[in-house]
Amino acid sequence: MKIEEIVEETPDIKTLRLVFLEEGMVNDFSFQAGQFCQLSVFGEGEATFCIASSPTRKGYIECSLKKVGKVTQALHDREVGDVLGFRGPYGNWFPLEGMKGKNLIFVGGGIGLAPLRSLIWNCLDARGDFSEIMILYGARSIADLVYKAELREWEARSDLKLVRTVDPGGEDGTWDGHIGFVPAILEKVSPSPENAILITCGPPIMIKFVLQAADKLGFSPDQVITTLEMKMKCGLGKCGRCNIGNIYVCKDGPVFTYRQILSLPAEF
Amino acid sequence: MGKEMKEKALSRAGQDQLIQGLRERGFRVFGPRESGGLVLFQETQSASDLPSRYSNSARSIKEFFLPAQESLLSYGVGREEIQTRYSAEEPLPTVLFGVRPCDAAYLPIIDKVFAWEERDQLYLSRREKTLIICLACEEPDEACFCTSLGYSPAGREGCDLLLTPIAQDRFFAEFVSEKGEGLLREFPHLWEEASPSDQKRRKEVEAEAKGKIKRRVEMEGIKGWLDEHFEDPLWEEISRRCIGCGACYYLCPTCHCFDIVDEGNLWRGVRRRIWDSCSFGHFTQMPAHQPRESQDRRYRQRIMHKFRYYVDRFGPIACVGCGRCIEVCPVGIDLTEILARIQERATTPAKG
Amino acid sequence: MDSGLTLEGSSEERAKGWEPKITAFVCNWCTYAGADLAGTSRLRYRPQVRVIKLPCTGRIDPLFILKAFERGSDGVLVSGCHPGDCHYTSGNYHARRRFGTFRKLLEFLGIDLRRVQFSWVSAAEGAKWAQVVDEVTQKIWELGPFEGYRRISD
Amino acid sequence: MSQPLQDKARELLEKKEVAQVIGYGEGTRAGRARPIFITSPQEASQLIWTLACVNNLAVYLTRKETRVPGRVGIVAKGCDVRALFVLIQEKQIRREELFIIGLSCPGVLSKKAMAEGKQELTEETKADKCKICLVHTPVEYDFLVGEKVDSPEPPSDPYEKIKELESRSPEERWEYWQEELSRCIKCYACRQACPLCYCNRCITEKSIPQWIEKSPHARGNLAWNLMRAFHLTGRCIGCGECERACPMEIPLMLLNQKMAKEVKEQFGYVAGMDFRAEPALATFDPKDHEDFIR
Repeated sequence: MKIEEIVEETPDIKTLRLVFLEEGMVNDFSFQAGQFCQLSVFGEGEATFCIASSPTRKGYIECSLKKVGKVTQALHDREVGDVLGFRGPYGNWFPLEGMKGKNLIFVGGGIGLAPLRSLIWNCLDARGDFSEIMILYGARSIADLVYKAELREWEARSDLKLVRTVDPGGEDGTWDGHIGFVPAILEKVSPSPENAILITCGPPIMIKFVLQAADKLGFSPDQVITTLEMKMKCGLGKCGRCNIGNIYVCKDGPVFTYRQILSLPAEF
Repeated sequence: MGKEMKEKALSRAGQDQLIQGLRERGFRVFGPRESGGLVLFQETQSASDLPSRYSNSARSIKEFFLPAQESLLSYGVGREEIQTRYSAEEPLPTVLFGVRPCDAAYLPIIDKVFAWEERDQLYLSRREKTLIICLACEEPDEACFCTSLGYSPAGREGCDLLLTPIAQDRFFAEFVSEKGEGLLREFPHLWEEASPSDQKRRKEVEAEAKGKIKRRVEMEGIKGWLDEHFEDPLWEEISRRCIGCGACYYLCPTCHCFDIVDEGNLWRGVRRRIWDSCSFGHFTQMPAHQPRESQDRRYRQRIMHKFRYYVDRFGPIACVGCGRCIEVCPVGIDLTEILARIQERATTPAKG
Repeated sequence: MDSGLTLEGSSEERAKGWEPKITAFVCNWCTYAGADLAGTSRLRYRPQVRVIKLPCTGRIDPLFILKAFERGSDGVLVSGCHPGDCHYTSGNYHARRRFGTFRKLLEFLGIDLRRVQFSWVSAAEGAKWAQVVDEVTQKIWELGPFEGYRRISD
Repeated sequence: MSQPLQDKARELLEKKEVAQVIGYGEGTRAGRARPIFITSPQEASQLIWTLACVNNLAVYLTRKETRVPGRVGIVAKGCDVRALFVLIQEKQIRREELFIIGLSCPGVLSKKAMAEGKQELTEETKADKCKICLVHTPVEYDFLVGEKVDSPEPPSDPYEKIKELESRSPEERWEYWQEELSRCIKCYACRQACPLCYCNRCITEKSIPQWIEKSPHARGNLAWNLMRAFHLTGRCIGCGECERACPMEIPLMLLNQKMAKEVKEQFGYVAGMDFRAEPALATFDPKDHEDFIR
């Protein structure tokens, strides 16, 4: 796939918009919110990324990547027009049908907003299908917030409620959002579990505490959906790297309900 | 078993003619050969290349289906485009001659993971093009425990043809699969009728070999205990001496985890698949997250994957009892001891 | 100083369609300056050496030499300041110990040591640089391509 | 010889002089020994000292899984103590953190001898490293099991095989090593068994850039084995654990001993004999030879 556009989200996160080189693929390629893909820079290797754009927006996909290792470093060094290796889409997806008519609460942390963004736009593009929508999003600091333009757009919309927060110490004089860790703010905002589904993604430690907070707020384990991250190589349920118990995150995940997670060995 | 398995006898000279005949028909024939103090599968010209006495090859036959390293694709990056070429070469017709039944038994187990949903064509096409001719095991090693897993030194799982030495100059031949039966038709002059005494002798040979296997682990209860004991002090206890090398993995037939690496520069190179092991820390190391940060967790994964997760997912236990892990462990970790300890816990009524 | 060879090798060598690839790892302060001097003095020497500049010979990890061979070098030259002249006081002394042993390991594994050469070339020794390069290049011309390594580098 | 060892370990644990004793216990296979970790006096009777006590237990001192707070009693043969010395030199452990239970050692059984079930120590069954051992009695210990013995003169030439290889042409040596290294499967048993390969992140695991290719092909195997040997140059104390651990029987000690020989010849240094000495490759002498430099 070819890089069509690069957005610098934060000092170490970029969003790449990718388009297919093959004519046919432009129309034929389809995916669901929550699925992931393998991007590669030849010579440096391959790495796993969730698709951060909505399936409703055709003709391109977007992936947001944080510079953390060899492959992400190489991807950050690419320029508009460069060609990347692509495999996908892989994995399961958010149960969109089951969310219809429900109140949706999105809880994201850091770059964990990426898979949620795919779903959020998917829902917003069919806004009538869902009841109230709330997005709680936080990052370490103001600079680390991703999709800043979209956050402003969401903020301005009257059909959803955006709650922003930064970790203590990550604020500055101009910050008008919350200050505090995402799970704490979730408890503070205290959304009602009634007819609601909570979808969360973020660093493992945040997910852990969000799940606890959701539990405290009265969400049943079936009402909470998250995505898990494990190191992956093949994405095809072969290489044995992403196993958590008998599940393959690449095939059976990355999307899980909290109830499913409760039945897994605590090794993620 | 719908139909009767075909049984014949083969002379030692016939064994050699079989190898010759297969070679003439374009098969590459590999058999165990001794070199540098190790028995390894190598290209074989004749039956005389086979070592006279050995329990098993140092490396399992998995490298013929999942090589230690193989190219997945090669790439060339030009000014305008990137060219990739997948390594989809048809594998050459291959015969593995003299495979021990425990090694052959690994195949039907591991076929399952390579064939579910996305089919791994590299593995499966090699599988299809390879004929497995087993040689029943007369000299089980002190570390062997195939019988505990329900296999036998003269077992048929995964074989196409099973040869059991029944006399100095005579083998009992069982045509286990369709592919194996093909040999019966292809080389009609080689096979002699098997007599009832041949059959009797075959059974005796198997019983004798079984009798030489001193290790015995009862598998009952182990899965149930593992289901309940993801967290348990036992894991730390049994893995403390583990130094985290990959010897047990790399020699284990059923261990099949791999890594994918790019080698080359930004203009041209190769993407390869290589063996990898859950005993290494980097196996699950993500930039900011490590779900298995100590050796006990990694060791637990090894046991759990073989005896619990694989069973849940695919049915069979991912262990054939070949004993290589026991044989090669530089610090004396013994899988059968560990299984016995788990079994003991599983069958002892819980305290408190 | 004239090595007696043309810059492009003998006609026989050219006919083979091969010319050596030699990687030189040099220190910034002495040898690189020496090579620069050779250039500004308009000395003619053979062009098959590719120079990689590092702060100090002490910074030259033996892995660099290995990588050079992996990537198709037929010979490697390591060059830095004379003893006592190191910009960082003792980098070259450490390098001397390291390479004194490392080259023996290479030799033991079957790498012809004529392919791995070492020199001290100071900033004032432009002429020595040209001579070293000519001599090393000639040696590699004589030895031919590093077949052993090429066989294992697909 | 196990009795004095057990008594001492029991005493140390009873008096709480050490938090843990790392020693040898019975293996599950006949005649074998394996590492055990003892933390209570009652367990001291599990300790043994036999010809099968081959492991170099110093490897456990730098592993986070086996490192405990407080002083550690470590059972160590002469060669093992040399490894402790290098760890002290390299500031991985402190001398005062150790209680060295030294073993006066006649040599241990070779891997082959143990595989064949041999029990007696003869020139035939002895591990190769023991035939050239300089330290049958450890250089230093806090308690010695057994009588102090002088190390016999190493017989004939300790570097016989090395000399034989050195006499071959480069091409022949290249072929020899290509053949030997072709069996390498990169299981890293050599690295993991080595008490001196304690890096948190080995050079092979560093991927930016990938200096040593991970694949076990000829190029990757040469790079790995060559760099492993070089990273141990001037440090390897010759315990032979790498070679013993290698499931593919690659003669790794040839590489290590070749380098030990070079370090001794070039700098007069023998690793692990004095923990106060400067490691050979961490220092220099302005008068070091430089006949190889133009």
